[in-house]
Amino acid sequence: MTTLASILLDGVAYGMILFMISVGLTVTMGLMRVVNLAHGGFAMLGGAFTHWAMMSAGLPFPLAALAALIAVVILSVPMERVFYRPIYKMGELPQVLATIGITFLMIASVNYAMGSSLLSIPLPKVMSGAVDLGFRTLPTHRLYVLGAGVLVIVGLFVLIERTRFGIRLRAAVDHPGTAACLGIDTGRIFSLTFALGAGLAALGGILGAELLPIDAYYPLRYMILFLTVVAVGGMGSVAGSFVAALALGILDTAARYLFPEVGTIFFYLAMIVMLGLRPQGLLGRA
Amino acid sequence: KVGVVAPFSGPFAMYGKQFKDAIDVYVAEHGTKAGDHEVQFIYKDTGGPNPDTAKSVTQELLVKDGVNYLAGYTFTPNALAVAPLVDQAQVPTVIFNAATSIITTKSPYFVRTSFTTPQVAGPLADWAIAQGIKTVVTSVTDYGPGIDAEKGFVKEFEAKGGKIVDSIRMPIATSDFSPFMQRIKAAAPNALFTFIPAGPPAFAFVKSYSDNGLSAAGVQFLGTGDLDEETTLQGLGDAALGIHTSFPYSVAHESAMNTQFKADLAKVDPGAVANFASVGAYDGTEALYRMIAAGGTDGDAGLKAVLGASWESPRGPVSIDPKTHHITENMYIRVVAKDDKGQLINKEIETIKDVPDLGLVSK
Amino acid sequence: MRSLVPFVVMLVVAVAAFYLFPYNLAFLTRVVITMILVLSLDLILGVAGVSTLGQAAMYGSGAYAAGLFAIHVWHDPLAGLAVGAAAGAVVAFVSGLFLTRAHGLTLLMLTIAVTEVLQEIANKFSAITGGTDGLGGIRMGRVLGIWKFDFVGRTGYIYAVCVLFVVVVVLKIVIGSPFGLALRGIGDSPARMRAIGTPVTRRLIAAYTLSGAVAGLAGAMAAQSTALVSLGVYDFQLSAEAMIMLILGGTGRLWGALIGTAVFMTVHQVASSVDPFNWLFVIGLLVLAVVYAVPRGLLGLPDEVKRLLRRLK
Amino acid sequence: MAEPLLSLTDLRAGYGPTQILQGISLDVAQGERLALIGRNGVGKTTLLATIMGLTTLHGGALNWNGAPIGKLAPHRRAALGLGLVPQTRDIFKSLTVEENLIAGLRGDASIEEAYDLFPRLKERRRNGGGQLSGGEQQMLSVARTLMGRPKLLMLDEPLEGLAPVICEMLMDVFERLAGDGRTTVILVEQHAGMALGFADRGVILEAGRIVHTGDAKTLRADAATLGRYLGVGLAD
Amino acid sequence: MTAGLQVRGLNKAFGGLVVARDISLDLSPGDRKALIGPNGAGKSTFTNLITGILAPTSGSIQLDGRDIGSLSEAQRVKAGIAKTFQITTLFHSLTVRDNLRLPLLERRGLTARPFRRAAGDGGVEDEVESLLQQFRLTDVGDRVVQRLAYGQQRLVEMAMTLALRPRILILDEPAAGVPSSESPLIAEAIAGLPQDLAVLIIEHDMALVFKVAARIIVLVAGAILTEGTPAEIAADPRVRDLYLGAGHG
Ligand SMILES: Nc1ncnc2c1ncn2[C@@H]1O[C@H](COP(=O)(O)OP(=O)(O)OP(=O)(O)O)[C@@H](O)[C@H]1O
Ligand SMILES: Nc1ncnc2c1ncn2[C@@H]1O[C@H](COP(=O)(O)OP(=O)(O)OP(=O)(O)O)[C@@H](O)[C@H]1O
Ligand SMILES: [Mg+2]
Ligand SMILES: [Mg+2]
Repeated sequence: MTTLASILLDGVAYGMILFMISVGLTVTMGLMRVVNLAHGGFAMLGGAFTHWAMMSAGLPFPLAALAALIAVVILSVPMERVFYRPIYKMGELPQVLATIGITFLMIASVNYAMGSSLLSIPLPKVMSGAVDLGFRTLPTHRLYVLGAGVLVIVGLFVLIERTRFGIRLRAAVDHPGTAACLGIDTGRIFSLTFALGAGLAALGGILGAELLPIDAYYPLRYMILFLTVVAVGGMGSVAGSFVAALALGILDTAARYLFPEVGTIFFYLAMIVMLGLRPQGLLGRA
Repeated sequence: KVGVVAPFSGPFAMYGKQFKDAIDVYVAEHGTKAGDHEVQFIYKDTGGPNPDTAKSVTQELLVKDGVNYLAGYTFTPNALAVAPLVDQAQVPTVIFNAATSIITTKSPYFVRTSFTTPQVAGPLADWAIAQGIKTVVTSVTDYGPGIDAEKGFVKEFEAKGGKIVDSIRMPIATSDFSPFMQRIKAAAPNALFTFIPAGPPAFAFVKSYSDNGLSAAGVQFLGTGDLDEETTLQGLGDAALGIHTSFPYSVAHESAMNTQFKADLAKVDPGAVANFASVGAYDGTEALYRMIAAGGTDGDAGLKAVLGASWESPRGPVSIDPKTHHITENMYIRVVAKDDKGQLINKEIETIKDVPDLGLVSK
Repeated sequence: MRSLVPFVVMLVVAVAAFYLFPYNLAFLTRVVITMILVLSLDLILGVAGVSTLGQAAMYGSGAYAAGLFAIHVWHDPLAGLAVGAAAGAVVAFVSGLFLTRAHGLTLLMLTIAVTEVLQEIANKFSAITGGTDGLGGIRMGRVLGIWKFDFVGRTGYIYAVCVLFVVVVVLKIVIGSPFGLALRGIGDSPARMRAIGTPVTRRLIAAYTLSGAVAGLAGAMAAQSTALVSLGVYDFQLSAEAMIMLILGGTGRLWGALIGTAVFMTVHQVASSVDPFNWLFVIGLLVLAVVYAVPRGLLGLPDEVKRLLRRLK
Repeated sequence: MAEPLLSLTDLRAGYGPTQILQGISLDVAQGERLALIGRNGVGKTTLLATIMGLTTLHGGALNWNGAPIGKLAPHRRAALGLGLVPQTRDIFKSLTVEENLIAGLRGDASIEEAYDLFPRLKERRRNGGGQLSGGEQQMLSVARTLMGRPKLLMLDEPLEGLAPVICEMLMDVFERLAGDGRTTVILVEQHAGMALGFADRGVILEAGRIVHTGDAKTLRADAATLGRYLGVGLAD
Repeated sequence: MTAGLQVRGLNKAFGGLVVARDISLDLSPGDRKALIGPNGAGKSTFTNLITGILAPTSGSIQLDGRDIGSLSEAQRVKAGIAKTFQITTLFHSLTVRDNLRLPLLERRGLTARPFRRAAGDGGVEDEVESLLQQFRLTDVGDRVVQRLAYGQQRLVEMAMTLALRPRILILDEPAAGVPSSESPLIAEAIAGLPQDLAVLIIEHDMALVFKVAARIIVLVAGAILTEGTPAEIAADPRVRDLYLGAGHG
């Protein structure tokens, strides 16, 4: 019984972290439909900037994180202009190639500036340690992530499904030319959305650093993980990513509690089964 | 001529850099001449655990550059892949790092100056028994080195009357260790023993240990020094305070030789941090110099000169076991503490002298 | 007869490389082996339009099969190749049964997952595969019982080039066949293919199996030339780089696979020896340059230049 | 004479480096109904797309109420009052019918107006745009553009593939829109007869050039000209 | 045994929307029937049910007395049912000739053959050329399809389907997008079809429908409203109300 509760608790906590680090990808890859393998790059930049702001500039965590977030968002705008705009219209293969190229450049830059070792982000007192839940403890950090995750999902849902901006965004993705004919400034919409995706990536990178620590090779190391969440959730479905992240988190956690020997095989088999049953993803449109 | 094969690019580029720095330090201290022979180093990149690349660059070193000695090799498969080449070319090869016991049995031309995993894990078990630790849960990463470490520890620990309550093998790609910590907590042992490679997983593991309140529950943390080696130690943060590890080298090792080594390293590369890889390479270079001084381009003569040799290293006294071609060295039990500048250090609290490669000796 | 020109060029290049870089034969052999892998990807991705990031699954299985075969059964190289190809084909066939029904991101992820599962299995059964230490102790016999694998790697190189030739010729024939045309059709419009009565899934499974056999063959060659198989043969990175090389060269026409591989690996080799710490910059820039300047790959370069010249006029 | 609403001078444009329009000069007056006809592939769609700003401009001038708009992005032209109903309809598949309309909404228009014109759309308002039949899509496409209250409405073969009753209904709608003189209409149609019946003026395009301009009623009766440029049997 | 296609009591719904309501229809060799109806009536859906792209909710489909409801799309083509797509669906990066070769090779059961030349077979090549000629596409035979004008693409669409030599041919708006100048060509092509072929044509171009169809079926909201000769249909006030409008009479 306690095991079951523990599995759920740890699973949800882990799943929420998975959600936070992949939700940015749901935005750029799912909504904007560009195969964005550089997602992890933005997450890493967020973490790297935070690390730098705390270690070298001596800022406290919240300020450092905020500054890093802003820095990534600002950086993402020219990057979208220069690198992404030309590839929207290309097929998925050139997109794979281009974004891998961008990822390489990001890795090389961080490697050059900060080396290839771990870039730690020490958490402030209020976020570290553990809270006692009676039958067991839970790292405090997870509660923050849980809160952030809920805020993000609600915010995104409202933004995408309930606002004019969301409608215009989806319209612009479907037929950019026609959307422009209707007076929609597609360039601006794409810029904003991409910045949103990059910002979320950075936020995920910073908040997830407890489990997926930041270093120069972060984008490649966890690329499959991000992609899995988006694929299982269904392209373009924020709610799908949410459900998928929780499902994967719980499954993976359960496997670790109950039969760790099976290892990662279980995770991938689960993914194969889920995608086999629902190729469009859990909540993807058929 | 010495060919050095190591990863200089990719996620493991750190190793190549450590090797090169250590060699530079050695050369700065001892000059470019070993005996009457001028020594020249040629570096080749493998990019990581890539036996294909390791083999082809080694072949190139042998054929094109005509090297007389080889050195480096961070990963076991890379070292194993070149064994036939080394045999065929009869070129003595000093392994700076790769830590699986069997490597040195694959070619008589291999000499190793690092350590093996069982060599590290065994003494830790002895020490644990001496501390009155009776029950242990082992949790190791589920791959070759992890399993070696588990076996090395368990064998020694049980032989001395300790009890293994549970053995967990954790998937390589684990990022959330909470489930394992909960399981360990439930088993309530005196201590946990772990092997986990340095880098992101080690960080998450240590974090998880402290976040899940294991130290509060009185479960001691025992591990091999891989997980808190010095280049990543600061990154672990305060969560690592109080964990015990065993390893052949600590930057905090107090000896004139080590102080000198650190000072020279700072001259060669101001930002560098010494660690096991750099001492491995430093002592490897010592071995190379001894071989070259004695044999020049004659590899067989050189090899003979180093087998059985002993010298003082920054990590303490070491010698090369003529039977196993592996280094015999002291193991240190260390505890993570803060120095007066607030930096984390591996403080040595106990020395276990002259440990051979337990992995081979036991076979 | 014009269609023979590329073959002649290929032969000339292969021979020239042999004499120009006599000390880099080990590297050249790796290039040739990678070419075979990328060719296998071109068949399924370039021609049939199936985006996969899982070629390593077949490559790795071919490598382990060939390695184990050489250790336990027979050390004949050609027999080893056949075993590797068969292993690749079997893996491809079995996984193809469900892979070929998916597409897009789902397919990419499924192919990755298959590879990861295989890698984990190889890790688990370390008693057979050697686990992280790698499967060592592979000793190869003489090619056709005549040529011994020599230290410098001459035999290895010539052997690899010959196999590459055979693979290219066979794949050329396949692509020009009704089957090949059907694959192109599927790449363009599976809906239409179904509407003309083609059992699309079956054709795709056949293509995937063939592609798997070629990838397995490449893996077997790698096992033979390195004489060691490590878990790295199942690395995601391998599949990803194969895809980069293919797109770099240009898809669907086989020659692109060869050119892309040669260029990518050479740049990689040169960049990483000139500046090991920052070569990733060079690779990243190369990749971006291709996407933005020659989106159809290096194979499309002449057309692109012609277009540019026409515009200048 | 009053400034024309839209004025094209020696317009040359195409897709990337390929030039399709070979120099088009044309004035469209406020409130005019223009029929643009010609065989397949002569550049009718390209001309409308160029006016909207979707193609590559190679040369010539494009003026709106006397001001040059050749360099403006499409969405700015839409803001000025240009509206295009694309030949391919381009329904936003990830949006519901209602959201499709909202996407086109500008100013004080309301989607109820669209539902009044096309009650069928109201029935299917919650459906995904991709699930509509061809005719429904065409209605939606027209209605969506009307949501922007365009001063110039460009219709690219709006009747293609539609049931005759729907065609009649749509033509009625166009009549009503054009009838008050506030909306200027350019209609591209294969059915020259129907198009010319609706329009004041007919323009025939061939190979990217205007080869005939004239009063629609006269042209409709001019079987020789129609036959020459459009082939037999085009006059419905 | 009855030759041809028998559809009995076919039903299909997308969620709450019923798009096929108890449709029964026969197509015998030599039939020339047209299916008309308002947009969204369910005509394309009906063809998709027959060809196996969609599965019906209930009802039976028989070909020559044999139930084909469980056959896959490809198997139904082999059995002799072929259709053109309302929205052109071609092999865009292949040449016109290759587009025609594919169905011809498939019909001969050759597309599984990896070791012969695709473009070599004499029989296939002759047929390709004659199809090109029939649809006046010879000049553009070596052009990549996506560079073709839309009207010509429609012709390729028709030609490809005919290349399958079906016994039941379903044409979903073959004239949509084809210039009126070339629509006689389509009528001509239909007229020139083998006499024993059963044809069902879906079209909004009434001129064409009246020219080629012997009988017309009117579908409204997923159900058959009525069936009759062109004259009967043209005179039917309900049809005029719901579909033809005042313009026809
Ligand atoms: N995206 C494109 N890229 C290149 N060429 C194009 C493109 N779209 C159309 N064309 C070419 O431009 C020419 C004019 O096409 P356009 O669509 O303007 O003709 P149209 O008069 O509208 O014909 P239709 O009656 O078939 O709609 C044609 O030759 C066509 O092949
Ligand atoms: N996949 C689907 N899901 C939900 N509804 C659908 C789907 N496909 C079609 N429909 C709906 O079914 C109805 C019938 O569509 P269908 O395409 O068969 O019409 P049609 O008679 O061919 O019309 P048109 O003459 O305009 O082509 C339409 O209202 C359409 O919106
Ligand atoms: Mg047009
Ligand atoms: Mg239809």
